Amino acid sequence: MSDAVTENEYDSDVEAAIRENHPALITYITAGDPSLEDTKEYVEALDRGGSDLIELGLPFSEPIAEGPTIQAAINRALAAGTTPEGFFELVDDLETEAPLLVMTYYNMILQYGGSEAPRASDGRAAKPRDKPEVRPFVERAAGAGLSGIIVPDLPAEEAGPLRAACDDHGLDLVFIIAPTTEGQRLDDIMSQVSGFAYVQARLGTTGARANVSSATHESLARLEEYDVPKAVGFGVSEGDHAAEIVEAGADGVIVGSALVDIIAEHGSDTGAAAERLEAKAAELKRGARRGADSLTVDGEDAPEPEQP
Amino acid sequence: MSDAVTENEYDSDVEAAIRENHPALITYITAGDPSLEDTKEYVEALDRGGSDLIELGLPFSEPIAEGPTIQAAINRALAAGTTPEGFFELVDDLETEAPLLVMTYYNMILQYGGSEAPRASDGRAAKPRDKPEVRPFVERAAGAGLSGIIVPDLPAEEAGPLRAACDDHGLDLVFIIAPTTEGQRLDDIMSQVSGFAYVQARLGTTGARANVSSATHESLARLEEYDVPKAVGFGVSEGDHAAEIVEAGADGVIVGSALVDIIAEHGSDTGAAAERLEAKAAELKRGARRGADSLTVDGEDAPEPEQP
Amino acid sequence: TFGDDYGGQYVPEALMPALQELEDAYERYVLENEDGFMDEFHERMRDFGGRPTPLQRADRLSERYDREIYLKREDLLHGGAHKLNNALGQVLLAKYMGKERIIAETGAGQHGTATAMAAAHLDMPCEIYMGRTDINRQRPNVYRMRMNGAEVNPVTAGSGTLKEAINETMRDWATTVEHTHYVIGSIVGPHPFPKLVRDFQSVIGDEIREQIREEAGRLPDSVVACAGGGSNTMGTFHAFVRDDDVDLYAVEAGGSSLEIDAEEGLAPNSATLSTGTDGVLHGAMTKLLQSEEGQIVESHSVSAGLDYAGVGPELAHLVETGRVTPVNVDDDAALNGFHRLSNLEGIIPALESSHALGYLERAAGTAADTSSGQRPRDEHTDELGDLVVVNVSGRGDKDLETVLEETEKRDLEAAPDVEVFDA
Amino acid sequence: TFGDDYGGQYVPEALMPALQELEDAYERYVLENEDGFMDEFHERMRDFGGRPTPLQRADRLSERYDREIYLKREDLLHGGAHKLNNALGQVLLAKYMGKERIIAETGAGQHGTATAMAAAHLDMPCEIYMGRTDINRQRPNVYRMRMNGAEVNPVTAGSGTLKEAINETMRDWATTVEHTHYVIGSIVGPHPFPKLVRDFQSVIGDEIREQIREEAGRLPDSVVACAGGGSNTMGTFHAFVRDDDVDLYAVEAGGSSLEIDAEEGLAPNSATLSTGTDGVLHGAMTKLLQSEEGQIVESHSVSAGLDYAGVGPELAHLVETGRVTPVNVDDDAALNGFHRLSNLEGIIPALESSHALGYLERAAGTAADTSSGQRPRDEHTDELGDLVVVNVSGRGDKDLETVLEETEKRDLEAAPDVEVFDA
Repeated sequence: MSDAVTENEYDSDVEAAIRENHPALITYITAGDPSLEDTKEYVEALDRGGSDLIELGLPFSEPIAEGPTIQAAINRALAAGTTPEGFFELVDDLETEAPLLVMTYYNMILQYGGSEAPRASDGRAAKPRDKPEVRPFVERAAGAGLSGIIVPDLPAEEAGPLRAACDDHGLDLVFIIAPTTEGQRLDDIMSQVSGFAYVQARLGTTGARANVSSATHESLARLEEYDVPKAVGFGVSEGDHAAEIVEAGADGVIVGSALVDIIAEHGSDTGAAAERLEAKAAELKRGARRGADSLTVDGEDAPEPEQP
Repeated sequence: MSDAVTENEYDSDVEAAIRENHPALITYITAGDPSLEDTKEYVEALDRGGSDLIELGLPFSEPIAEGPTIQAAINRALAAGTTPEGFFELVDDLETEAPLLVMTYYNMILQYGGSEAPRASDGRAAKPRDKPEVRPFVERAAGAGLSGIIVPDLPAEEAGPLRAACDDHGLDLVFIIAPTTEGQRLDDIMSQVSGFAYVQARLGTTGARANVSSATHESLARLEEYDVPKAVGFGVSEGDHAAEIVEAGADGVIVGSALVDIIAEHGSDTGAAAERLEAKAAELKRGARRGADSLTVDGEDAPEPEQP
Repeated sequence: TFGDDYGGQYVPEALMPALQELEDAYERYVLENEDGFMDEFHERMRDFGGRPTPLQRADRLSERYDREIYLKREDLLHGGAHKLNNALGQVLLAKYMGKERIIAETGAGQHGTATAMAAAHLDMPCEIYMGRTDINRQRPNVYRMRMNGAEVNPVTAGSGTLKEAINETMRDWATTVEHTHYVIGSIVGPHPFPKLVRDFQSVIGDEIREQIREEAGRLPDSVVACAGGGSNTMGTFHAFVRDDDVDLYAVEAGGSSLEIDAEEGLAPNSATLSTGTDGVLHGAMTKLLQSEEGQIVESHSVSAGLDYAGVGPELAHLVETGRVTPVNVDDDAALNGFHRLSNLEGIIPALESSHALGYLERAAGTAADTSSGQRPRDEHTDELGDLVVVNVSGRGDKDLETVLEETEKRDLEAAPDVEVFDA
Repeated sequence: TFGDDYGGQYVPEALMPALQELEDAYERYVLENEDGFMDEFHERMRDFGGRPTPLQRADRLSERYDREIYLKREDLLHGGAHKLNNALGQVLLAKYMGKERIIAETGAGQHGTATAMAAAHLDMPCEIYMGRTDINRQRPNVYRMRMNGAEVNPVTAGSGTLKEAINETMRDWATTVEHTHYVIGSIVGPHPFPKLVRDFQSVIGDEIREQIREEAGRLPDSVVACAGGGSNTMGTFHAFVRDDDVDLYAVEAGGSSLEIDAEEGLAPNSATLSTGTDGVLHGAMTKLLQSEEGQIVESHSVSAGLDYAGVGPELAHLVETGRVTPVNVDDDAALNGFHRLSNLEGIIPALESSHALGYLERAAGTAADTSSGQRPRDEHTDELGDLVVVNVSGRGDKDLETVLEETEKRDLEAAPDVEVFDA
């Protein structure tokens, strides 16, 4: 796992990874697609390619926030028998430059360890039927060396228990900022940012798109005043997107579906897939840097965003 | 046509045919089954076989009082293009010992001649749309030499207009007495009997049966007091039936479906069918006579009916 | 009888005593409410049948036709059509009369299913005669009858449709008349059936009268109902017959053409009131589709429930006296009516009822809307008036397959794209 | 949330503002009747929907079970099931909120058709997501939606059934949330949906309360309703939750077995309340059919409408607190319930509702009647009491083919001879 990250001035490994490698590249793939062994090679390839943070998806059967690409990857991973324990064993085994985060749905967190004896550690009376709770998952995640958790179906309002457990174990709980997140809710969420703010580029689900939406520019403008790292995801697939997003003020870009596409295309040819993943990561990282350079050249005067 | 019937002491040719030939055989076939030419030969065969009255069915598309046998005969006749005019031309052409009756449904009577100019002979104001009425049919029937009319869907209550027209033209209008006809209605109908009382042997529709119903005996007993000719139909198919019915007090038997069956069996072999029709009529007539003879032997003391 | 001519009892002698018995029961139980018969009828129609059915203002049709259009929602009655009013009434009457068995004919199956459910509800053995062709076309209705415990007797004679089923039921009745009641499905047949059925069905118009007064404060200018045999028609009209200011439109099935092919014995329509001639069928003098010689012809309509060569004698009489205006719309207009109500109001009407809606479009629609139709704007256009009630006699779930098939053959202005049905 | 645990808003951040907007609208329009919203809702449910539906005494069931059995006749509601209460309520609410488009998921098609007809009635564009497998199984419902003007979007993911359709509808909503309202079909999903849907459906229990008091002069001893997602269940129960003397039975689909095959991810039942464990699905913490690791399993029931791996969080809460008793009957008992009501009462119930009737037989039937069943007489036998209300949530016309197929495979005591269906 990512023991390579040095002690630093930031609150967490995750924030450090973004700040210190600015503009940061955050990559996502689904663990177990097409197998956990392959995932290990792909994570290492992404790490080599210049990823500054890597999100690993723990598959859940009802991925309501995902588009068709990642949904299909999750189905492949489930069909291959991917379990939470297998996932954690993979993470135990990984040694990457980039810190690792787990991205999964809330029910997976709730059920982890649920078959063990009833726990009453949170002070509730132990009921005849075991009530699901989040600590076993967080403990195991921390133990495996994960640096943070992203839960697409857990808005800030419901995040109390998981946030507390993450705090106790030194993990970041990354919140998503949607184009619809505004006003008081935006303030509240931004004040709780842990690691970085995951800026959702557009309404809808995950999935590679041909261009950068105007919503991205609007969101980044809206977030300008908040002094937290911002990474933009949902629809980023090319170096030029990365450049544009960074140019528009992001501290990092998040790429998932474009990488999952590569994995899907190559089927069982793990070596070729790994090679292309590494190259794609490098392209995206270069793109992000290009965006940052252009900012430096233009000084404070950011260029007009290209409207899609 | 039947110009052979001599002047007599009775009200009508029909009554005379029954009284003078007691016990009488009344036979039925459907005109036009399978063609009007064939019908001519069959009627002549029935006449030769000893029929004392012959009912000729003028086919109607909705024969609600008929069972499957006669219904099928009617369908064959209609399919062969049998029309009222064709029917009357056949009758014009027939010369039989036995008087002829037409058996048809009321709508056929109403519509006859309907395409001619509006008539206002009954005193009604001529309406824009022609109202159907019964006189053209009765006139034509009388002209063709028919002796009577039987209308299975015309109860006494609705028979006024047709009865009046028949009276004017010297035709009998034969009423049916059902097993359910009792009390005042029975009195009313019996007081109007014209030709003979058509005693329905059982509830239901026409059709050959394997035995004589107990309803026949009950009906005849109920009718004993009325001094009118009684002929029993519905289900009579064999000489023994005829014998039993006459023994039970009937003045005649009516046979239809058993004859129609013979016609259906022989298809286009008209000669063979005619032969068998003649033989069947002879068998039935012999049966009827047997019944009459047994009455003579037993005197007034009628035998117990066989319960079916 | 109705007027001088229509109605009567043209049946085999064997049935006459049963008709007299029924007439007696009709007078005592229905007209005089003996033993609280009508109270029980109304109570069961409320609790079992779901009466009263709503009288609903059709917002979008009102807008389209620039007048107030109200729909009487008989489609919401138990079983999906107005048929239960009559079936339950008659089965209950049979019970009061001490009958032990129920028989009925059915064409498309609506009357058969209504009778079967009424018989189950009232615990009476029940047999339904249905032509084999209809059985094959309307299997779901056969299943429903069977599930309600009724026997279904296939009739193989002739074309195996309604006409033959009626003939066959009459034959059964002629045999079993002493303990069996024949539940006739419309305002047809020998007296007292036309009045009996009308009286059970007239709950429709009685409710409309009360409801429209409450909603609009007055009686409607016109009332529109489809007419096959005519039971929903007379059920709707009866309460208004004496209101001379209320125009009554009976909408028949114009089918594909109003011409009769006498040679083939076929009428490609069932517009009996509009084009029929007087005669006797199934026990009554009425208007019929028949050849000049008096043979009944095969009627046809895209709507199986309107597909009958006769019509109730009372309707024939009211048409003859001018009180009811007979109109008709063809299959295309009915299909458009079906799609229009489905799409605009969220109510999928029976194809029968769709004829009434098709007429509404023709009589009340704008010239632009009907420009594509073959028929001229109807002469009664201005007579529909400002306040119109249309009876939606039944729901169209039963007609989905037919509508799909028939829609695919045509270019209908109101139909959704048929292709998408293959989604 | 309901109690400490159940309910909540476990949805993507993008949807949170819409849920807050909906919560605000729920409070103003539904709870406070702002702008007369609830008045309009009730008026439209009366005129368009056919409310109130009857509460009918079931004469023959009462005799069979030797107690008073009343049936709430939601099968008579427009569309054929209770679904319209919710669909019309939500589409009307969307209109009040200024939304321009309606989306909904559907499994068997009942919620989709109800939403499509409500949307047509209220003139709102409407798209329905439906799994491709379900589309092929439920074509008539697809046609009905199309005829009501709704688009039907096939969902090809996974097994192509309800779960995937919900996921897909959520995805659409995550994209279009600003001008689109998602009409969730049951008392599931994130807050405020479970309360919103319950409040629209609670018209069922409100009517029962009034009707049974009028009929029987008191509240029932027990109320029985089937439970899938739970909208007819809570709609029926809500009015009685505070009446401790009224026992509430939620009858789930026991399917073919109560065991889960975690290996295959299959539950041959959808007895979520009886056998499920707590977890989060489709936006709410509730009881679920899931593997130990948290993957949702495929549920199964002969009744497509009960076939869901989750259940309304409020029902989960009421079961947890002991207020509602969860019971279940297997496919066979439900099929027998279907045939029994059809045959004895002339009402063909939905297979969903047939579960409630199957439970009635088990709990109230005589020992002799149930001797052939595999299950022991239920422990709650004596608790049904003397006065029982069963909710007939929908009609079974939609289920005829399924019932025929499934009946043919079995030897069911209450089924008519299957052979005769081939008449």
